[in-house]
Amino acid sequence: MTEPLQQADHLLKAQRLECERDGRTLFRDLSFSIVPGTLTRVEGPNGSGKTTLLRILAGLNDNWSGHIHWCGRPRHKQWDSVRRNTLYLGHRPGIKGVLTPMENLQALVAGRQAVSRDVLSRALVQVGLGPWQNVPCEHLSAGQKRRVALARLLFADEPLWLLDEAFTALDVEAVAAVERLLADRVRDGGAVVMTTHHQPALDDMQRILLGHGPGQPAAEVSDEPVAEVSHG
Amino acid sequence: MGSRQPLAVPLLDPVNSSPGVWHAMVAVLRRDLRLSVRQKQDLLNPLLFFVMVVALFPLGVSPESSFLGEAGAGILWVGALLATMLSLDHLFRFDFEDGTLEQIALQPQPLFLLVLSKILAHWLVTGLPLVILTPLLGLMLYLDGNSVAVLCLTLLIGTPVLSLIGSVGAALTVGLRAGGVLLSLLVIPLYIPVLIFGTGTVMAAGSGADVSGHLALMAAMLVLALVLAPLAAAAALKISLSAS
Amino acid sequence: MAFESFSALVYMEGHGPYVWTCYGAFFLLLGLLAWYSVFERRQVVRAQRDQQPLQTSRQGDSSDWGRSGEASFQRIQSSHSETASKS
Amino acid sequence: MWQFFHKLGSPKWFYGIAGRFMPWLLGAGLLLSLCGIVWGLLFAPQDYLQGNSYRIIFIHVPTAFLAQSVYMMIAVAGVITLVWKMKVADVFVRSVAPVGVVLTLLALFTGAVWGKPTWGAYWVWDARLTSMLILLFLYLGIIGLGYAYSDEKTAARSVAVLAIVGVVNIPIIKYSVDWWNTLHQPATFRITEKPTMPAEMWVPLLLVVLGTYLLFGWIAFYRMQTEILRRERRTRWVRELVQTGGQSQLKTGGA
Repeated sequence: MTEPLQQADHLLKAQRLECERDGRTLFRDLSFSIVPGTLTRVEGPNGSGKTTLLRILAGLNDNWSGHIHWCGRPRHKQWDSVRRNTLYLGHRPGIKGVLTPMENLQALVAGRQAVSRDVLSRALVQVGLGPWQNVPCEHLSAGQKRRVALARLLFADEPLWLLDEAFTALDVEAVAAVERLLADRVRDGGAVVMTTHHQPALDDMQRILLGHGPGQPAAEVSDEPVAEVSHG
Repeated sequence: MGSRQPLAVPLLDPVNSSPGVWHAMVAVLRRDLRLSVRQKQDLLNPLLFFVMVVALFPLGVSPESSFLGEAGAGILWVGALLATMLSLDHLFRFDFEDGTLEQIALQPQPLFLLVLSKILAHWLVTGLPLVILTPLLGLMLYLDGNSVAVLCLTLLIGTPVLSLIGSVGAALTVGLRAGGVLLSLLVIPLYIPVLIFGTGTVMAAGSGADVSGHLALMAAMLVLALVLAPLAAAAALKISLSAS
Repeated sequence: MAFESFSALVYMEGHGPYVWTCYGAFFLLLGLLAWYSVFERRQVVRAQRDQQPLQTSRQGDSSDWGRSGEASFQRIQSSHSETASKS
Repeated sequence: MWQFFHKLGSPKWFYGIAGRFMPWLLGAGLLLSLCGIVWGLLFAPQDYLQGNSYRIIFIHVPTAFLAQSVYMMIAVAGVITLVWKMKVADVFVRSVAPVGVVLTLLALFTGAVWGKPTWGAYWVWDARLTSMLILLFLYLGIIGLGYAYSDEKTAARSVAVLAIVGVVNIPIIKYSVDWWNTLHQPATFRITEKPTMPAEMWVPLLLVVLGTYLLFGWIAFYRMQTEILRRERRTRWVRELVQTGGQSQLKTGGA
């Protein structure tokens, strides 16, 4: 099973991934690698398995077959390193309504990173929540709650970010600001994999194309790859 | 590994660069306690339920002191068991639905320790108040002082076991929309030994026997549950997360 | 032979009803289980047979309406609104 | 060994091999249990304490035995599902859990009916009956959880965890129930112990126990084949089997 190692400059390498859900093949023979300093967008229609793919990469979903390598070695042998070095923000980002933005951030970050209250406070100011720092999140708008979650990106030190629908509910300026943040991060050598509904104004994106939609019953999925990686 | 360009964003060492396990566990505990304190209902509902169930027995069966003195320990134990069970469904559900649980599962610390933290928080806000309330209800059911003391002791050892075993059932059903009823079905058979030893110990104390052996047995059950239940619950949570 | 006659076997000194009820339940339930298992097998096989011609015919027919998964989000003219506009 | 294990994981291979064993299991099982039952009913001597009602033992003990060991088997299959992700192990759990329920119900029913002439009441909170009742709850939990999830893999893995947790608890449950009711009869029969019954009683009992185990093997294989046909309906071999194999092969599973 173990092949000789090539130059292990990738953070994460997926080989011949296949995922089946409720008797339907979402993707098959999907291979790609995520290299530091790249931004990758997972594309495909509703129901094509974008979220599932991100959850597989994060290590949340294990109903898949194929191989995933982390820094040149099989991923399942180094979960500690994978967990510490991957930041996953799902479309439900774990923000509690009865806690304030500050408390939410503290709880989310506590197990990963030693970050001072001062830094958290500055992050909240810089996502535009300065006046709301101590207001319970249930009183905030959907976009503001999303900003609480995204505030983590201002100080996150994980080399790999997996962002599922990170731009949902944000206004136009915020979207542009987050796009700038991601571009900066990539320039610094971070890697970002994301799904978005809007077409991000970012150049130099890798693309992972998934599926032809939910109409295809699994029995008829042909052997031709339904997913591919192209460099745009 | 050959010549490799140094990354501007370095790979982090999982041990040195993240806060310790203890720190992470305390953070989980603190968040859950804070949530319970802010949502007072979670704290009060099991207690109210406990009191009401216990009040049903004198009304429904008999208020005679002979009956209540005999059955009181069992009534209080069954009440505590049901109250704990009712609160179980919330143990992971809210966290599962708002995405907190995936963030916890992705932390670099072992999941079963973080789950243990959550269970501890659950016990602190449901089990412990039940134990504290027991002497009062014991008096209302005509239990004598010695029995009440032993009863409190058995509940003190037993309710954490209920929370621990229950966490496995809660983790298995967290992905189901209507998991509550199924949860009871899964958990009740596993609760029976705890119930038997709990009430049996009080009865033995009532007949004047030395109960230190019984209590040691219950403590052994607690240790066993403490070791195994978080592991099983963590495994079940991973399965539930994997399906969502 | 522990019994002298057939009636003694049936009666079993008063325990007959209990013993025979148990044996009856034993054979009845196990028989039902076996019958139900065979019934399930038949259903599965029949469902599979009925479905097969469908599956093979579908393969060539790619123009099958609504199977491609493409969305147009065109409004659908319902008969009610049609008659309403006519009158 | 590992190759065998690997093969066992393939539903198709298992389907065939099960079909080869089934006629033997059915034949030997029927032969043994019928012999045992006839011997026990007609020829075994009367019990000097319980009279003829003890003859219920020849079905009560085998069903109770089997019900418990089926639960253990389910837990073992659960371990295999979790560790090796073997499909056939899950097929086993799915197919066999209802059989376990039927066996538990039978053990409870025969135990209750036996209780009437022995203790004078249909239901006595006797240790063994109470344990069987709890076992029934455990089975129902497994079936309930299995059907609650629409996704087969999730269902299989959840049930596996539950079964393992249950099996860890079974000794504790047994011990606690025994302790709770110290007025129970000593266990009637254990293979490992020297039997205290006369041979005319325990030999037929042993026959029925063996026979029901074999019959269980048959019904388990048969139901597993059905489950495999259902799950693998999209694969080529099942399609071909259904089209060309013909009714007879499918019903008996070939031979």
